[in-house]
Amino acid sequence: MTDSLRTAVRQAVDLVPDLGTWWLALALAPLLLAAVTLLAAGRWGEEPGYRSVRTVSVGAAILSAVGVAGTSLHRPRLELPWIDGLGVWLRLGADGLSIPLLLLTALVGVVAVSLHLHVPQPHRPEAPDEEGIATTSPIPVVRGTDVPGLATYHACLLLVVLGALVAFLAGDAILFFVGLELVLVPMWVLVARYGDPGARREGAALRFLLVTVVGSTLMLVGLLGVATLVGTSDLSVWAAQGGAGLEPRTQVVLAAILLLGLGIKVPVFPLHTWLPWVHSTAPTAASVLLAAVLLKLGTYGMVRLVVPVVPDGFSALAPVLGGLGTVGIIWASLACLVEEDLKRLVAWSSVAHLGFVVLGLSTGTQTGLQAALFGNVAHGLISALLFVVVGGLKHRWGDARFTVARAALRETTPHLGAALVLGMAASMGLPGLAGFWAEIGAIYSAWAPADDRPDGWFRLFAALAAVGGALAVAYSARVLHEVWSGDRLEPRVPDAVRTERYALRTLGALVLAVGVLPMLLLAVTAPVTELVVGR
Amino acid sequence: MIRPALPYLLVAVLAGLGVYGILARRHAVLVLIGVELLLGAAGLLLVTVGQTTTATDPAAATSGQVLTLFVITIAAAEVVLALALILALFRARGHVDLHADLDPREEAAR
Amino acid sequence: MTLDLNLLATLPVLVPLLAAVVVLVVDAAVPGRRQPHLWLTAAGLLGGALAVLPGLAQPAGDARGAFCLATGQCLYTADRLTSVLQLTALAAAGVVLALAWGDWGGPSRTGRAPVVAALVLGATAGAAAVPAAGDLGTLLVALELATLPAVGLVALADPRWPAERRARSTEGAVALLMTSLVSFGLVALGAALWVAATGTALLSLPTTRDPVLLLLASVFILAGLGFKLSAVPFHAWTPVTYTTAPLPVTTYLATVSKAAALGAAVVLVRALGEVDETALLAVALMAALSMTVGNLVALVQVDTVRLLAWSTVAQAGWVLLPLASLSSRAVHAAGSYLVVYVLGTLLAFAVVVAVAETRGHDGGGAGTSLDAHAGLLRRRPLLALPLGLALLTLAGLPPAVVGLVAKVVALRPVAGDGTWWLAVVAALNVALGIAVYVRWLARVLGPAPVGAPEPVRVGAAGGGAAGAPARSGAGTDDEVRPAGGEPQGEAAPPHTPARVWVVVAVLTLLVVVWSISPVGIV
Amino acid sequence: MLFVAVGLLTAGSGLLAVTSRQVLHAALWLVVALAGLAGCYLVLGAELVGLVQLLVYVGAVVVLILFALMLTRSGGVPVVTGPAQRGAAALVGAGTTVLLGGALLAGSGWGAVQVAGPTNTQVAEGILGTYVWPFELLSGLLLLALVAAVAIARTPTGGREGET
Amino acid sequence: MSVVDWPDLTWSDLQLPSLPALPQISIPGLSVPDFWGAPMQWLVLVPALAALAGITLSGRSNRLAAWIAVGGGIVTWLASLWQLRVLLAVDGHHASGSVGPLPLGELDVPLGLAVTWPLALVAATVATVALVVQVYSRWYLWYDPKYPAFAATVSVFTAAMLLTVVADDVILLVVGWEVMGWCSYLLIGHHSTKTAARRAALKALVVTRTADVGFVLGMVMLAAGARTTSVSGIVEHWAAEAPTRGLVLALVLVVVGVAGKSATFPFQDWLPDAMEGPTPASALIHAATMVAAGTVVLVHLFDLLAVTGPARVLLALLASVTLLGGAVMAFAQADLKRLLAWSTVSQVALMLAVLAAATPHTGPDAAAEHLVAHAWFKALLFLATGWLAVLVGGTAMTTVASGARRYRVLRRRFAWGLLALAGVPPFVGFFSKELILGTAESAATGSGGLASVVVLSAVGASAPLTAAYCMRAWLVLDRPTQIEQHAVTYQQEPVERIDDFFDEPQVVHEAEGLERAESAISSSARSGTTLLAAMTLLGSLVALLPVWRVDVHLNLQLLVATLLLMVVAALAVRLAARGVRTRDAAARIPARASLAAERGLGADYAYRLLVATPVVALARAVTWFDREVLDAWVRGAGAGSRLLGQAGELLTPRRATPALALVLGGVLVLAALGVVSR
Repeated sequence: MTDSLRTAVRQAVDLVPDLGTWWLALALAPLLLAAVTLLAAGRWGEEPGYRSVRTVSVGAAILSAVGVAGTSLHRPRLELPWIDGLGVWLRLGADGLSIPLLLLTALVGVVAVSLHLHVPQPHRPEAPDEEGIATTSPIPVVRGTDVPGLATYHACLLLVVLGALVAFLAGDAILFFVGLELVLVPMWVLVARYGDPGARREGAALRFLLVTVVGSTLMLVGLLGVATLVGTSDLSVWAAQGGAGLEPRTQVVLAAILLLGLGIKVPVFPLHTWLPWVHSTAPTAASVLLAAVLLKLGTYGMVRLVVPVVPDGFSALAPVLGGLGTVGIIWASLACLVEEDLKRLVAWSSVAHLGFVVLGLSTGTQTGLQAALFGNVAHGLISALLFVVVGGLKHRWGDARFTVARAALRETTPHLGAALVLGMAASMGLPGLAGFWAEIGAIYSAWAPADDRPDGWFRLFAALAAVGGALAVAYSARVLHEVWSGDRLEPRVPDAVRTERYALRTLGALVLAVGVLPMLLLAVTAPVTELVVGR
Repeated sequence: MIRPALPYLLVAVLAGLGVYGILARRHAVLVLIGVELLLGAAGLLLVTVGQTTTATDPAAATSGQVLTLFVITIAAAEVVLALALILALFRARGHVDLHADLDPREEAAR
Repeated sequence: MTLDLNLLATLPVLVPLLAAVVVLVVDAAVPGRRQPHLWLTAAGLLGGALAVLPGLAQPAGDARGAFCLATGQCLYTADRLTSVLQLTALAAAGVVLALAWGDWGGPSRTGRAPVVAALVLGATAGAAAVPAAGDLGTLLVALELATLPAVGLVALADPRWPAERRARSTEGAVALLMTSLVSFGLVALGAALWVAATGTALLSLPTTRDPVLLLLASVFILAGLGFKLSAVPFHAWTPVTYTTAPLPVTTYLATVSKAAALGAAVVLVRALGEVDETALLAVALMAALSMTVGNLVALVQVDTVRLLAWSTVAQAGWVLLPLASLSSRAVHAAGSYLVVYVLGTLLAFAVVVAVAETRGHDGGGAGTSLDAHAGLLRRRPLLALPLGLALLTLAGLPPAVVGLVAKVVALRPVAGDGTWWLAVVAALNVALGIAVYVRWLARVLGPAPVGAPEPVRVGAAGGGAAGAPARSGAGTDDEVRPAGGEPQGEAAPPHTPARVWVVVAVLTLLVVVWSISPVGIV
Repeated sequence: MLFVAVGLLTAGSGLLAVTSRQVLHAALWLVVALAGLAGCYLVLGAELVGLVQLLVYVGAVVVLILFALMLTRSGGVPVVTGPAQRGAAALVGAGTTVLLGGALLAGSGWGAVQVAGPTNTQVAEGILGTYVWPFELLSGLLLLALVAAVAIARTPTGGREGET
Repeated sequence: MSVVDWPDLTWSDLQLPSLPALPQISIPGLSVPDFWGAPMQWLVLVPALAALAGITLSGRSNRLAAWIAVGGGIVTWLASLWQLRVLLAVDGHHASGSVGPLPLGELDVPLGLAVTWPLALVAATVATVALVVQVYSRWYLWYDPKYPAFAATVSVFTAAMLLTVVADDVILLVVGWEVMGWCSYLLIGHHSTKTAARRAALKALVVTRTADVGFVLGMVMLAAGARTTSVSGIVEHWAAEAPTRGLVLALVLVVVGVAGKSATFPFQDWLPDAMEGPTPASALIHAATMVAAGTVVLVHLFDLLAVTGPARVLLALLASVTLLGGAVMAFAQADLKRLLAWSTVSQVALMLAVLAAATPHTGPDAAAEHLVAHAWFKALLFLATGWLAVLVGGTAMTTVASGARRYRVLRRRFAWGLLALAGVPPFVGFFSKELILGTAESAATGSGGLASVVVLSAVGASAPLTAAYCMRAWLVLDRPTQIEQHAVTYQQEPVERIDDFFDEPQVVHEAEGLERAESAISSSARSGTTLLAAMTLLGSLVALLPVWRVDVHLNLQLLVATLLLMVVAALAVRLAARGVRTRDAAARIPARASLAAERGLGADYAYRLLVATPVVALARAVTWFDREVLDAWVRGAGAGSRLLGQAGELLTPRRATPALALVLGGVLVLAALGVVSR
């Protein structure tokens, strides 16, 4: 049965024409063009209407997704000299490491641009009264008809997706960095201008910008160090050399700088404090993109730029990294236990999940690496799902606190409720959903790390990570207990609107599919991880 | 025959005096005097080097004295401009005190 | 004695210098005219720029020499990097001229125009001569040639200004002059020490050398250059002079002078060869201090010019950063960074000038305050977008990729060299710098300034706002609107002269094109 | 020994020039110091430089300075900075002296060498031959400095112009 | 002293002799077409797909959901039978693949499935009970708008349990294990508008998942040692060498996990609370699935457990304590459902106890057999209780008193269930318990060591206790009523079967008073319970099947002594109940003690004190630290740079000469630095 299925799939794939590098163009150009058009259109003359803005941006995102899909199928490579003085080439291409993340980015991009922009209320609701009932009256979901600056908003979303795609496609270290930086300003605008005004959005946006810039610049320093020592910034050459000819001491320094920089992006434990605030402030679509795509850039960077490039340095620092990842798991899970803001809670849980990813990475085994890459995609899907739900709830409730009395989702908004249940279940690492394989893989690989890792420590990490899993259950159950189940029917809020439903269904189906059929992803990444660890 | 150490010592002393003069004075013209001493030190050093080292290269041989001449001339040009400015300052402010506040930041920084 | 003159190579310097003389002569012949001098200046600068082109076209590693000795050493050497710096200086001077046209070409009883024109030409010639200097004498003279006229420019304030304002600009000039005098003393002493150390005034790689003296010499000279670059701790004049000088002159100081100073540093570092590492520590310290102090202080400024002044201090650190690791690549990296910096700064100043002009031309602080830029995107998108690009260029963030690439270029030698502490300091300063520029940018993107102290919501304004036509079509999220009256920017429709538009457009185009394809960097 | 005498004279008058509280005295001591410096040049065998020093400095610069002093009567403002800054200045000055002296003496030692400078003809050839390029630039510089100085002097400055 | 010279019997002597011929009956060389896969795949896939279909297709239609759920249950049930047949054909071991193998690098993850004899029977039992529960819940939740979700969850639950049963891969064990935990959360909290139900669900999830930390880690350790996740591979690897510390630790951790899921001390408290769930869910959770999963897992790993002393002792101690404590607690409950819950705690501990006691010589199958037996009678008891609860409006002892008298149709069901639970011959419980007793005794006298001795004594002691609470329940249920005559009259009349599976059942209060119990239940649900009741008797035959890998000698003295003890206990209870109005023997217990027992002896408080409060306190500390220390650095960097900026602004010389001092001082410092560092 499987053979005939495979044949059918192959034949279907063969039907897709190989457009070569045009696939890459299709993946990137629509986003850029649409973004520029939207930016320009909002500037002079009448601002374009709601319908045309959405059509343009969703269309561009879908076109780009098609391009990404084609790129993933045919894996074209583009090589053009770009900055000759630096020896930087426009090297774009997809491989096993990046394809899952590219597809994730494209999908999440479509989801993000199709979500309606909600105009935040300039005034915060008052504190709940004595009866603990929120004074927020139900807010109709704004469909963006009269939202000012909608074109700019969509342009920024598209640019964020564009930057992430460039970073994932980049075959050159500097280009990767450029992609990483490309997302910053649009994201800053998204948070600062369209964020929650009650949460000091300018401050949050600035914090995001500065902290991530520190991270990426530190990473740049490391990249330049490697580039100088290796003599090129071509990532394939880096990977092929595998640290040959680099002094172990130098490797350690380079790995430390790179990991520090990327650790801020991920974010790894003591560098994570920016994340909850930004998430609780950003508009829903930006939160979705931030969690599902931007955080992945950090872990992807670790796999791409550190593990194979400075293996000795990485292995020297791996215990520290793994330890921080583990502390992050416990830390963030504990924070989730007492967090009162739903969006912040989901953000915290991101920290915990990425802790698993980092732990898997640091073990230096192929199992760990596979688990980490899987975890990357899984967290992307799960967090996107959760942020769509939670963002939607925030719009409806007026804020995201869930400790005040709200109507039980199960009774009043079953669609959102079901999605929340699914997301929380996946978030706690329930088998059959995407989160499980990453978690169990990380724990396993930490228990049986590579030969040059200190066993004792990593086993401790494994045990702590398992405890973190239990804490995840506790906080997920807490959320469901408070939000999903209950007998309150007031204040009634509307259920998911159509776009939300589509988004939630797509993401939910993927969470389930990836959880049930993990080899869909594992098979794609396996050849690459074997190469990375194989040396 | 001469001991180069002696002019070198003088160079060091003059430079020190010039620096002191620049820093210890608030009258613009007196600061200028410090600068002149500093330049004098530079000139003396150039001349001493030019006169006590033997160089076959004519460009190198003359460089000491030629550079001194340049320095002297540039100093003259500077003094001209400086004095014009000092006069302008005096006309504008009624003093040539370099210790007066120059920075109008109070107006900018509210 | 044989000397290969080859005056053709020196045209980038000679043409502006001769133009200066011509301007003076013309003024002597036909006094009282203004426009011809400015046109002559433009012609001189253009001629100089054209004369640079052959130098640009030569292959890497080649150099055009003039006044060459029999030994093959030249007192004037222009390779590609030199030519780039010369072109930068000349072009920047051209932009400054365009910005200042109305000011300098304005009515004046004192025949200021020819003097100013001559001074600009002379200083620019000096700036063009500095990077090509082949010996200490030329270096000394060219540096002063680039500096002294600039001091004059600061002092020669617009006579239409109020007396107090002009007095202040005199003070700024005095501050600049005093610092420049002292720094000249240091450079002269350094030059003398250099001669003492190497036995020659020629800036070729010396064969015999006294390392301690050479070290002292390079530190002294670097200090002198640090003043011109406004590197910490030689930066104290910068905020004073920048804020007191006329805006175009400030622009000049921020761009052309920097090109000259970097040219000198490049010459010096090249001559130092690949040995003197302690001098490099001095450079590294200066770089690290400059960017940190500059960014930190810029962070709290409320005036755009002062902010730019301190940002210049910070950027000086970036320019010096690559020089902390001695290599040909480092020198080129510094040059590349400088070019991008000049581009960004020119664009920023152009917009600042344009905004300030619409706020009344008193040269006071009101027109250049950050508040004057609030809501610029809504009010004047055609100025706000270039300004945003300029700020992002300086900050090093996409979409101004060129700024990002410049940062990469500047960091690369240091990172490649393994000077990690410096690289990390620089990395942190990227963030600090972004904080500086984004603070400005946020104002530009943010809501327009509110006339009334108390923001009143649209609905509440009710009848009062009835007179004002609703601007909702303009596409802004006007959460708050001025309660009464129109926003300040709307009251007097801005009329920015065409030359400013041209400058802004050309510079913007340059940034955009260069961002798409950063050719020629390094 | 001749140099010791001239040098002591120069150094002493230099010291007085930077310490004298009388503005005019300071300027006059500067004259002496610069003249002493010219003497040093002569002793070192650089006659041309010595003469130029005498002419340009003593003849022109100092005269200018004196003029300026006359024109800008200090009007009660103290001419020296406070004791703290003076202390710091002394420290920096002494440091400079020590640093320079140490470095120079360490390089040269106490030994005596033959004075073997170029002849005046050679110097002249140097200026107008080898160093003709900076010389050209220098002429430009002088011209522009003068023009600027004149322009500044002519420009009506603001401030208390009317009051004084 | 031997009173009578009892014959020395082995278990195989008692087993049915003819049945081994059955394999020959089946078609030899039954080739299963590849397309159809293996039945064990269907066992997992069908209920899972049914759940998916139920969720996605049924929408708000209870009818469609019921079709899908029951249809899935039937197919699953057929698959389980098919599995039995295949197993007969292939001689006791049948393996198959699933979605694997996974390319997980160094770790070999085949994700294989395999069934062996006792577990195939367990699977069949699970499938049967699940089907009955599905059918029953269609009736029980007829008016519930959330029925589709419930039915789908039950399907998933079934799939997960069956996966645990047929898994040959520790990862799959974990998958089934945790999915069950999650489903139990959903099922227990099904009435999510009830605060108590929500709380119980939360507690069940968190407690079991906390214990799962040990389970997951133990499994990971086992897999890590063997570099494979295949159960057979793991057993092979670890059994090859003498028990190491690693193996001991791994198994101890697994035992901890099992203890959590099986509600063994100290995790016992979630199970009685879980009675807040709908009764069909309770039946499913308690009878065949979740709590029994631990037994299944340990049966999988028995070859390792049997050689690992400390893990066995731990398991024996925990199970023995729970076995006795659960029985005592069951006796003291004032609610029939809670009584059954505590009895489950006790009975599951019994299964675990025998696993702890068993040696490689005796084999583990006594536990599996008791699992099967327990599934039959416990499901029966729960479903009957649910039925009764619908009729009388509650499950409190006072409410259900005389229930079996009033509703005669329930009488036989309760009676058989309780008899089986007490272990009275010839009900299924008797055989399984005797097998357990025999196993424990064989092990204790053999090479079983401390664990076996402990277990043997606990099992022996538990028999009268079980008998006691069964007797108590029966006495209450069977209390004569004043209107007994009416009930009898109605029973005589032909009962009108008005309902059908897909017709709306009669409104319950119509049945009330009329006491036409049959009319209150759908005929399908009713026949489900009938089936279960039959199985409590016929299940004995299953126990006698020769497929069980047990090699024990039956000590008839012990057997008779146990039976005697049970009789004595029952009589004592009867005696104690005399004179109590409700005929409730527990009324003799001091009020405070019974109240404490109802509250689980303060386990809740202990959990809160020992776990929840410290963790929450830690969490608050963490957030405080995060906000005030970690984030303070970032905030401080922002504020600090502004402050430094202000300072820099202030320190910047505003006068010319100090500025020059800065210049010259800077030079001096730089130069001196250079010279000194040279």
